Amino acid sequence: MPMLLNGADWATALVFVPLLAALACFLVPRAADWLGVLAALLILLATLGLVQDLLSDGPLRVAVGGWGAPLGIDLWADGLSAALLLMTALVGLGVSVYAPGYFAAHPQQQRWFWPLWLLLWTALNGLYLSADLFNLYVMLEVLGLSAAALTALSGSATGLNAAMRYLLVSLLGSAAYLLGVALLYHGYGTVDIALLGQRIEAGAVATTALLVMAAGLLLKTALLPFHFWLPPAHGSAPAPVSALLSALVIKASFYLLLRLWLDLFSGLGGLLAALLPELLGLLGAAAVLWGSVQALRQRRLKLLIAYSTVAQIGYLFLGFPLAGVQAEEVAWRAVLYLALAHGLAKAAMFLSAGNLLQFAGHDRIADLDRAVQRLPLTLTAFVLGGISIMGLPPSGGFVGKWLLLESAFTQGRWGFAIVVLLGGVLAAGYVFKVVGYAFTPTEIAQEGEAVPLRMQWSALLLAFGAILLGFSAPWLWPLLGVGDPFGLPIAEVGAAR
Amino acid sequence: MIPAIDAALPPNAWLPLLVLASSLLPGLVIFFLAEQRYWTRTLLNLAGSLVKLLLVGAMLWGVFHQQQYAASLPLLPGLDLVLRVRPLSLLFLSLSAGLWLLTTLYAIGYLEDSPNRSRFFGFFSLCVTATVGVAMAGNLLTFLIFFELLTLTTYPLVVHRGTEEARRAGQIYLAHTVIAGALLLAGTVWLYTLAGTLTFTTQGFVADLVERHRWSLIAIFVLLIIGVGVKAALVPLQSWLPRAMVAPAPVSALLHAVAVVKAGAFGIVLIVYDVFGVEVAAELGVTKPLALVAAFTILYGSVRALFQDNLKRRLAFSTVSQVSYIVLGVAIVGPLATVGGLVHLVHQGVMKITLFFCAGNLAETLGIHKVSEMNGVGRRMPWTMLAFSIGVFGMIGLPPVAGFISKWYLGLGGLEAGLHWPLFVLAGSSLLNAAYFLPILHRAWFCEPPEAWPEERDFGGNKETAWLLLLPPLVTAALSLLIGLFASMPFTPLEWARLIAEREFYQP
Amino acid sequence: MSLLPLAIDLVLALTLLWLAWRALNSPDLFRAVVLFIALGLVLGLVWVRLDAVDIALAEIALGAGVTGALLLAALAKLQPAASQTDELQTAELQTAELQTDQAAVMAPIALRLFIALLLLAFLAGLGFAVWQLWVPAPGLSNLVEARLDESGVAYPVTAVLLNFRGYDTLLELAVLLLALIGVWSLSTAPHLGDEEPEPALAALSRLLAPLMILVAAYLVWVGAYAPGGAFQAGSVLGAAGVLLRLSGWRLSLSATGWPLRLVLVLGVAVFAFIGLAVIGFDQPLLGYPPGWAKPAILAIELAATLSIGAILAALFIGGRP
Amino acid sequence: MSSVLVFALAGLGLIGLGLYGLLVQRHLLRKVLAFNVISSGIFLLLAGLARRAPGAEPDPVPQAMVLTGIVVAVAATALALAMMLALRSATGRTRLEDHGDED
Repeated sequence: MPMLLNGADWATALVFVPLLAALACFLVPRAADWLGVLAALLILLATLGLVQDLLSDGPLRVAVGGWGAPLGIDLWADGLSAALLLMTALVGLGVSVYAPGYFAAHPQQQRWFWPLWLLLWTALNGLYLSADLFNLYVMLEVLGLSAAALTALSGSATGLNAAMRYLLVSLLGSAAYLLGVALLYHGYGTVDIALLGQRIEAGAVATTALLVMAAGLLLKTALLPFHFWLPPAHGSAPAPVSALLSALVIKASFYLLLRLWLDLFSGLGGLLAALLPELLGLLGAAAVLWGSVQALRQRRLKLLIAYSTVAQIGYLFLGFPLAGVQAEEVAWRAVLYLALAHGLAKAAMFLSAGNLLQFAGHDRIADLDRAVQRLPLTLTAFVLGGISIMGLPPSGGFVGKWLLLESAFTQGRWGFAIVVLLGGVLAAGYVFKVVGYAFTPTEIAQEGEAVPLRMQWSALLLAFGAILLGFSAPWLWPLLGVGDPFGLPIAEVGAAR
Repeated sequence: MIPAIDAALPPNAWLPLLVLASSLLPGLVIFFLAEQRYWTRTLLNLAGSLVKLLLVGAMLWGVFHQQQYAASLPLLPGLDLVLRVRPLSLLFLSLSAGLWLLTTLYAIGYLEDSPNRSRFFGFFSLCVTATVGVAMAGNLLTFLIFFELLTLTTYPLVVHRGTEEARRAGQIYLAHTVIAGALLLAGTVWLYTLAGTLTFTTQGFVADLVERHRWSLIAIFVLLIIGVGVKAALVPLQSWLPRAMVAPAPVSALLHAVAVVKAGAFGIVLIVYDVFGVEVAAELGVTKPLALVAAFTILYGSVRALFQDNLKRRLAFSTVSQVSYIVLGVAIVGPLATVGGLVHLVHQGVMKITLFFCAGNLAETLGIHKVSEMNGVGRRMPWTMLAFSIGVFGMIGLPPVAGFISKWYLGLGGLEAGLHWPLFVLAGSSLLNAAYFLPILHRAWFCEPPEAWPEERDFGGNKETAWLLLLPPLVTAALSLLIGLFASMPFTPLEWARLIAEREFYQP
Repeated sequence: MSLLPLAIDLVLALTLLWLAWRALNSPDLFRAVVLFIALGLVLGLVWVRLDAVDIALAEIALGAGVTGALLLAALAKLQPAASQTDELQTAELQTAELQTDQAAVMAPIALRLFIALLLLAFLAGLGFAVWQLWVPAPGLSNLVEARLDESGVAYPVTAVLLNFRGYDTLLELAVLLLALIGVWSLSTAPHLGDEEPEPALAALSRLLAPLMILVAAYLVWVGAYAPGGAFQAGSVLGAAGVLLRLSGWRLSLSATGWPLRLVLVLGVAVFAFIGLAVIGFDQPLLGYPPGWAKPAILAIELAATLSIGAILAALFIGGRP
Repeated sequence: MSSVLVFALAGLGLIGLGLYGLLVQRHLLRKVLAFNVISSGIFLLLAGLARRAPGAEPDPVPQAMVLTGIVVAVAATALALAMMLALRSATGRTRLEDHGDED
């Protein structure tokens, strides 16, 4: 296969397989379950193909339609995109295997879940592969609309309320982003990231563009204090949707912010370029602490996991001050590890919560009623995911925190180091709060509904993924370096191929 | 006497990995066994522990003859997960492997017919896996990883009973160990950013940093010691230990004698000798405060034990006290004290597990949980109480039981280092030990038994209790006698501790 | 530079702002929507003044027309009198809501002031940035001009939409479809208009619908040379569908299943199919082989027009069949 | 050129008014209107500024972008309105509930 297909083909497949599968699922709902899983497998295959290609041939630039930037739209794949694509493929496959089990009880939801989720996947893959600011805007909109529609799928009052709020937030975020695109286009005559990276200069235009785009993307990423929409949305959506939202959707807007920062704005210098990372770091630190404390206070499992996401988002932003304008690579790699680990682990945790919900008919933490022996696989998945979230070894979360701490200690940023450690301790608090109650019986023993094995195993395998990520350095480390995403701007490396 | 190292031979990677696998794999399989598959589970348990014991034995022989055992797995660029078997590792390894076998036997008898045995034995095996991982850690990162795994795998054992009390105890246990883990992590990363390596080295790897980073090193030392000190139950970090007594008896035995507290004490040994190097640590001025903390802990634990009526709690406070003997030996700079501390790692394990086995037997057979219920129990359960008595004599430090050897070396070590106060601490502690243990023996052997025991179980015939419950304490009691009597034979803990001190810590 | 055009522009701009303000603050929702539609129409004029006839067409057809129709339809469903399915409880809740105290409608005054101040500061900053843009950067006009011949169409905007940046347009079609899937996931179509339509309306639609289909076809065809194209054409087609529906025309039950869905996905499917098929001819993704650009684009536009029309009409009806 | 300036300022004005409406108004229909006003303002900037270079044809690229943007806005509006109606029929409300956290 690698002989027949090149990197460009794999990249094409990553966008078009989910797109066409979405159409097919919409057309033939009866076949959606297996079409969806088939598409997920194909996407994973394409991702592996792309990763293989990147590792052997370096970063990839594809001119769609053959025009090339600035006239046409270019695709771009480097280590940063590949890592996120891979995480998306794994989580996507896990959720796709899980979903038929979950939605068996809700055929009406199942029917819309598939096309919406596959369109969401199209947007995620498209976003990670795009090198064009306006194309990224369109991807953001596909992402936002499909995510909001998925959130509303449960049809409950809380779900609809949360989805409506999410939709408005998402639209506002994309609008702000588009405003920044407008400014940049008129300032520098292109929307290609690499070309912009060469042309952009410090000044009011760049500053304003940075501010509005960052604001829009922060809103979508739910960094404190923009997190208000997240817990209700992630807490009330159907479990597989919560998993997608928490694991994947917020990563996409974070990725875009990171990409813009690395390739366009971090090199601009000036007061803003110095202050913004510090501000983001402070907000991130506040998010870690606030989100964790809120998670500890929750009585409902899904809300607890949702607040944990608020906290985990905070970690991602600690990379900005720690990397600084000198692009301290270790900090960015730490952030990437944390993002990947969070994706896998959080998906596992939400899917586990879905199992517990299906089993008991509720998700009150204090009434988990011996879930440990009644749903051992699910609880194992929850705990293994939790281990990575806490940053305990061996796990992807541990590697991420280790690198983040390393960066903080090297630079003497004690405050951030303390936040990282404290966040881990608080995370252990809320994860084991759940686990503790899973050992105790309730006064009146409850009968549970059966939970299909595919739901239990998909959660468990995702959690294993989060753990195994801790051992992935031998191949993930070189992959992250492909195209030097954390160093030079795209264009200078891109010229090589 | 000792053959030279054959540098041409690559280190053997299989044995360390097999040692891990011999408990990991059975553990994982056991999780999936149905509750009623008693014989399959037992077979797996016993096969695993026997194989582990054999492997450890083979490595003991090999290391004595200067064989190298090491395996590694890259985790991060420049940082590997390293297993390396050295004489020091073997001290802890053989203790774990030996006592695991006995505790498994005991647990099989103890948990007969109780629910969730597959889960119990699964975590039990994982816990041992983590312990041997700690023992074989070749660098601080590996140590940290297995140390945290130990926290995770012991938690389900602590809350095993699923009562509200057990859940609370579990939360407290976690609160202590997780915070400690965070500090350990902080210290480790910080050290790594300064030193650029974490590989355990004879006489430490920080000597070059002392001049430039004196205060950082002191801070790191404090972080690391607190990080492992919680598990070693150093005062004031000890409060989780007595509460964790809600766990089933085999767990208490394991927590107190082998896995958790010993991992903590072992960690202190590693930090002082292989991270800092005892001379560097002394030069930094951190060993003296550590010795004082240890001394205080010794006395504090003993005093608290005096006032406990609950037998297991009394034993728990006794553990708090006894583990710090090890720390004291480590913190007094000098070969003899080191030998005393190291040898106590093993001695205390063997003796304390005897006591816990016996306490479990009393609870399981007669429903006795309190000291005040033990009147005349020696007549009803003579063999159990015989074993208990030997353990007690060892704890007090009466010759020829093993405890005497430890105290002898610790005292001598203190004198060798020109210190007199350790002697007083040891003497005071022995008096206190006698004060809280001898009344128990008096009650058991010389008081009249009550008309009925709190909750007596019949094991058929005239048996005092199930043989699976009786055998392990008898074996460990015999062991504590033997390793005391024949302390200077080769391959005894004492001789091995001397070998470690000679080969690793005090090279000319 | 004469003053008259400038005066006209000023008046247009002020009208825009005034309409926006009124649309957002009018106490009556119906008036708000009507004012919003008016805003769309004035915007259309503004686009004409800016020589952007395509956008003007799209703004009037989509921004004012379709959006306005959607808003009015939603408003109709919100009105308590019109809603037949609503249960008593919700009706009560509504009346409670209609007795609006100020706080229920808007944020408290202090907060509003704060927001207003913040926004002014933001606008000042944004204005400054726009001012800095005054020196024109080289846009892409020349590049588009230079390669227009290769694109298969003679009109630059269409060339950009369907060739140079065709990837965007493909996804844009997907967005429309996505919105429809989302709408369908939320509710079933209401049984509105089961009563007899007004005879005048029915007669008018019979007359207008074929005409509109013709207009749509013309718009697609003309897009290759002049303002027009699939989206404008699609909205005209959609309007025809709406009109037919209002006049009582229904899809037969057998057609609301997969045949309807097939029409809905046709635009994306054909676009994606052609975009991928060219790879087999050694072309890059979405790169039409030389000489084939024109027919390819025409095929895509026809399929897209059909789908857009169907999707817009379905969005207007709201809810799955 | 100055008419471009006028419309650019009008675009800014629309953005500001729309943002104000989005943040201040509670009725969801008004929020949807406000979102559309914001979008219009941004489109005015995006395509309007393309006209600031004197003479010749306007730059077709931003025009195409605005066309795309308008379609996306229509799609978003349709979804938002449908969601609003669904919320109404589930809760009887046309506003967002602030304390959606519990239950």
